[in-house]
Amino acid sequence: MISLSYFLVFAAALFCIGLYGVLARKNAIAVLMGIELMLNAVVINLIAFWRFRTPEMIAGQAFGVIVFAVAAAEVAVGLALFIAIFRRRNTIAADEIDLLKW
Amino acid sequence: MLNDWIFIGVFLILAPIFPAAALLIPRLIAPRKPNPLKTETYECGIETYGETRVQFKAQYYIFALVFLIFDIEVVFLYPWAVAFDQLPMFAVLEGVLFILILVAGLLYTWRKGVLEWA
Amino acid sequence: MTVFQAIFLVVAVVTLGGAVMVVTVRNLIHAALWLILSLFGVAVMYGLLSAPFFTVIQVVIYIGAIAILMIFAIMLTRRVAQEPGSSVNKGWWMAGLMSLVLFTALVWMFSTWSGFQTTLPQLPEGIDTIKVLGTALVSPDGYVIPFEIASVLLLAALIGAVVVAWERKT
Amino acid sequence: MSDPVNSISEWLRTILSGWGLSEGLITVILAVLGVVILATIVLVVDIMLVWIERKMVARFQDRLGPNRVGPFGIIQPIADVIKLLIKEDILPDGADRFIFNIAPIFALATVLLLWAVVPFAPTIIGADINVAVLYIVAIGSIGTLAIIMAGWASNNKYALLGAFRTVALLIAYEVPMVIALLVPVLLARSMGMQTIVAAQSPWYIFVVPLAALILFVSSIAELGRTPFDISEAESEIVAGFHIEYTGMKFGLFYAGELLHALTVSALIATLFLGGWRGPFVDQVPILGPVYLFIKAFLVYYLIMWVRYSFPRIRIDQMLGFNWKFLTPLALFLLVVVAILDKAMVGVSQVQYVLVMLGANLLIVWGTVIILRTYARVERKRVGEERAVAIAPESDLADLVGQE
Repeated sequence: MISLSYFLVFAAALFCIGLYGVLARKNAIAVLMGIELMLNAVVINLIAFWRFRTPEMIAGQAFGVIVFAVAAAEVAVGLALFIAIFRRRNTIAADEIDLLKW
Repeated sequence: MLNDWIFIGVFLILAPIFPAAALLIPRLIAPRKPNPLKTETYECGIETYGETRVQFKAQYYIFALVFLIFDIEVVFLYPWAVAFDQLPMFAVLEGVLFILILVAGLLYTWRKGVLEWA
Repeated sequence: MTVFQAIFLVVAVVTLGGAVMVVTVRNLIHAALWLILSLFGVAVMYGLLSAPFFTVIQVVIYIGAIAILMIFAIMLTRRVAQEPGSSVNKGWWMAGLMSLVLFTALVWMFSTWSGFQTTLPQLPEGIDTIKVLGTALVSPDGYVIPFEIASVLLLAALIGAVVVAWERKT
Repeated sequence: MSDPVNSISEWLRTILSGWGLSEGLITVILAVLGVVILATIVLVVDIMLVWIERKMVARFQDRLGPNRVGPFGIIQPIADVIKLLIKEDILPDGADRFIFNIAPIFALATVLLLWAVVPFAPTIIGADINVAVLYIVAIGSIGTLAIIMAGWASNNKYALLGAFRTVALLIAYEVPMVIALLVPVLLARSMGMQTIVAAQSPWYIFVVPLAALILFVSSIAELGRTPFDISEAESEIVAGFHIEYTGMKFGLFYAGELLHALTVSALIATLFLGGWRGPFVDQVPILGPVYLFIKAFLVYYLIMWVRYSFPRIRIDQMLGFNWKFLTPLALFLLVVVAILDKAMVGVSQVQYVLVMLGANLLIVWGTVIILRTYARVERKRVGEERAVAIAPESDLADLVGQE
C-alpha cells in the first residue's frame, strides 16, 4: 500500500534537483527553471499532506492555489528582468550580472 | 469517477499511437532519397541567409505576460463559479472585486500603449 | 506491489528524469521541453493524490502559460543560449554536493517523524472538493484575504514586469 | 430503455468476469476498447471532413469541387490519404529530428483527446470528469506547444515566425475563451459536461447568447482560420509553422486542423446548444449522438461560412480586437451574469431567462452604440485632409495666376 513517504521522498528529490539547477546553472533562465521545479515540489508536499493527513480540511489545496499565483508572478517579473538586462548588457549569464557588487 | 480517470489515462497513452501509426506506414512504403538540394531550408527558392533561429522582438513576451496574468486570475475564478450556490451575495462581490483588480491591470497596460502592436 | 505503486514509480521516474535533464542539458529550448515533461509528470502526481483540479490547472498554468513564457524569453535572449563554453559555473560540484546532502538530510528527518508511513485515508464521501475550495477561497473565515492579495500580487507583477520589459518606441 | 453502448459494455463485462479476470483489469480493457472505437470513429469522420470542407468551399466560391473519384467525388479524401502516404518524407537540414517528428503527432493527438469529454447521449460519454471544462483548456494548451515545437524544430525562419505569430494569437484569444467558458460553468454550477448539458433548459444560447458569440469568435481565432489565419498567411510567410513538413506529417497537421474545427463545434454545441438534447432522446438514447452531430455540423457550417466570406485581418488589428474589445466585453458580461444570477434567487425560471436574455441584449446594444461612436470618430480622423499630400494654397494660386 502506498504511504505518505513515497510522495515526500519524491518531492524532496525534485526539490534537490531544482536546487542544483539554481546553484549550478550559468544562464539565468535555466536558474528560473530550477526555481520552478522547487516550487512544484512544494505544491506536491502541500497536496500530499492534505490528502494523507487532513483530507477533510481544504487548507492544503487553498495554499497550493496561492503558490501557483506566486510562481506565476515570480516568473513574469523574473523573465522581464532578464530581458531588460539582456537589452542593456547583452548577457544573461548569472555570474556576469555583477554590477551591484561594488 | 475513478473509471472516468482510467479512461482519460488510457486515452492519454493511446492518443499519440494513432498518428504515430500513420507516420509509420510512409516509412515502409514511401521513397527516401534525400539530397542536399532537397533538404535545404525552404525560402521560396532563395538561399537562406544567416542564422535561421532568429531573435524576436520583446513585444511577443509582453503579450505572453499579459496572457499569463489573466490566465491565472481566470483559473482562480473557476472554483468560485462551481461553488456559486453556497455563496452569499458579498462572496459574489468579492469575486467581482477580484475581476475589477484584473481589469485595472488591463487598463494600465492599455493606457501605457503596451497593447499596440508596432 | 500494487498497480497504484507501479504507476507512481513510472511517473516518478519520468518526472525526476525530466528534471535531471532540465538542469543538465545544454540547449535551453531542450531544457524547456524537458521541463514541460517534468511538469506534466507533476500534474499526473496531483491526479494520483486525487486532486484533479490541480492536475488541470498545472497543465493550463505551467505548461500552457509559464513554459511558453520561458520559451519566448529564451528566443528573445537567443545569442546567449548558443554561446560556447560550459553551461554550469565553477562551483557546480559544490552545488551537487549540497543538493545531495540536503536530500539525505530531508529523507532522514522525515523518516524520524511518526507520520512518515501514514497510509492513504478514505476521502470523505459525497464532498466535491472543488466546491469546498471555491467556498473557502471567498469566505471571510477562510482564505478571502490571500485570495484578494493574490489578485493584487498578480496586478503588481503585471505592472512591474511591463515597466521593466517595456521599451518605448521613439 | 438502455442505450446499446452500455448494454454491450455490460455484456462484455459479464463475459470477461466469467473468464476470471479481476475487476480493475476489466475496466482497463473496456477503456481501451472504448478509446479505440471512439478514436476510430472520430478519425473516419475526420477523413470525410476533407471532402465536406472542399465541397463546401467550392460552393462558396461558385465551383464544383472534387467530382471525379466516386459519386460526387466522395472517395477523393481516400485518394488524398493514399497520396500522402506514398510521398517522400523530407527532413530539412539542421532540423531537430526528434522534436520535428513528434510535433505532428502532438498536433493530432491533442485534438483527439478533446473527444474524451464530449457527451454523446445521457449515458454515453468517454469520461464524465468534474473538471471537464478546464480539461479542454488544458489539452488546448498542449496543442499550442505542438506548434512551437514544429516551428522551432524546422530550422526555418518562416516556420519560426509563423509559430510565434500563431502562439501570440492562440494565447491572446485563450483569455476571452476561458472567460466565456466560465459563464456556462457558473450557470450550471459544475465543470462536468453531463451536468452542464442536463442543466440546459432552455439551451444556454437563449440565456447568454453573448457568451456563445464570444466563445464562437475566440474559437475561430484558436482554430487559426480566416479572418484570423495570420499563422499560415500564404502571401506573407508561405505556410507558417508547417512549411517544412511533407507527406503524412503535413497530413497530420492538416487533419488535426480540420478535426479541431469539428471538435470545437461539438464543444460549442454541447455547452450552448444543449448537446445531445432533443425530442425523444430520453426514450431512445441513440438519438443523442445524432442530435449532437447535427448541431455540431451546424456550428461547423457557420465557421466555414465565416472562413470563406472574410478577408484576413492584420496582426495588430487582431491583437487589438482581442485585448481592447473581446476581453473587456467578456469580463463585463461575466460580472453582469454573476451579479444577476445571485440577485435572482427564487424567481421563476421564465423570469430568470427573460432577465438574463434582456441583460445580454442590452450589453450588445450598448456595445454597438460605443462601436458606432468610435467608428464615427475614426472615420473622421482617417478622412481628415492631411497636409502632406496637398500643395500649399499660394502655389495653387500662382499656378492659376500664371495661366
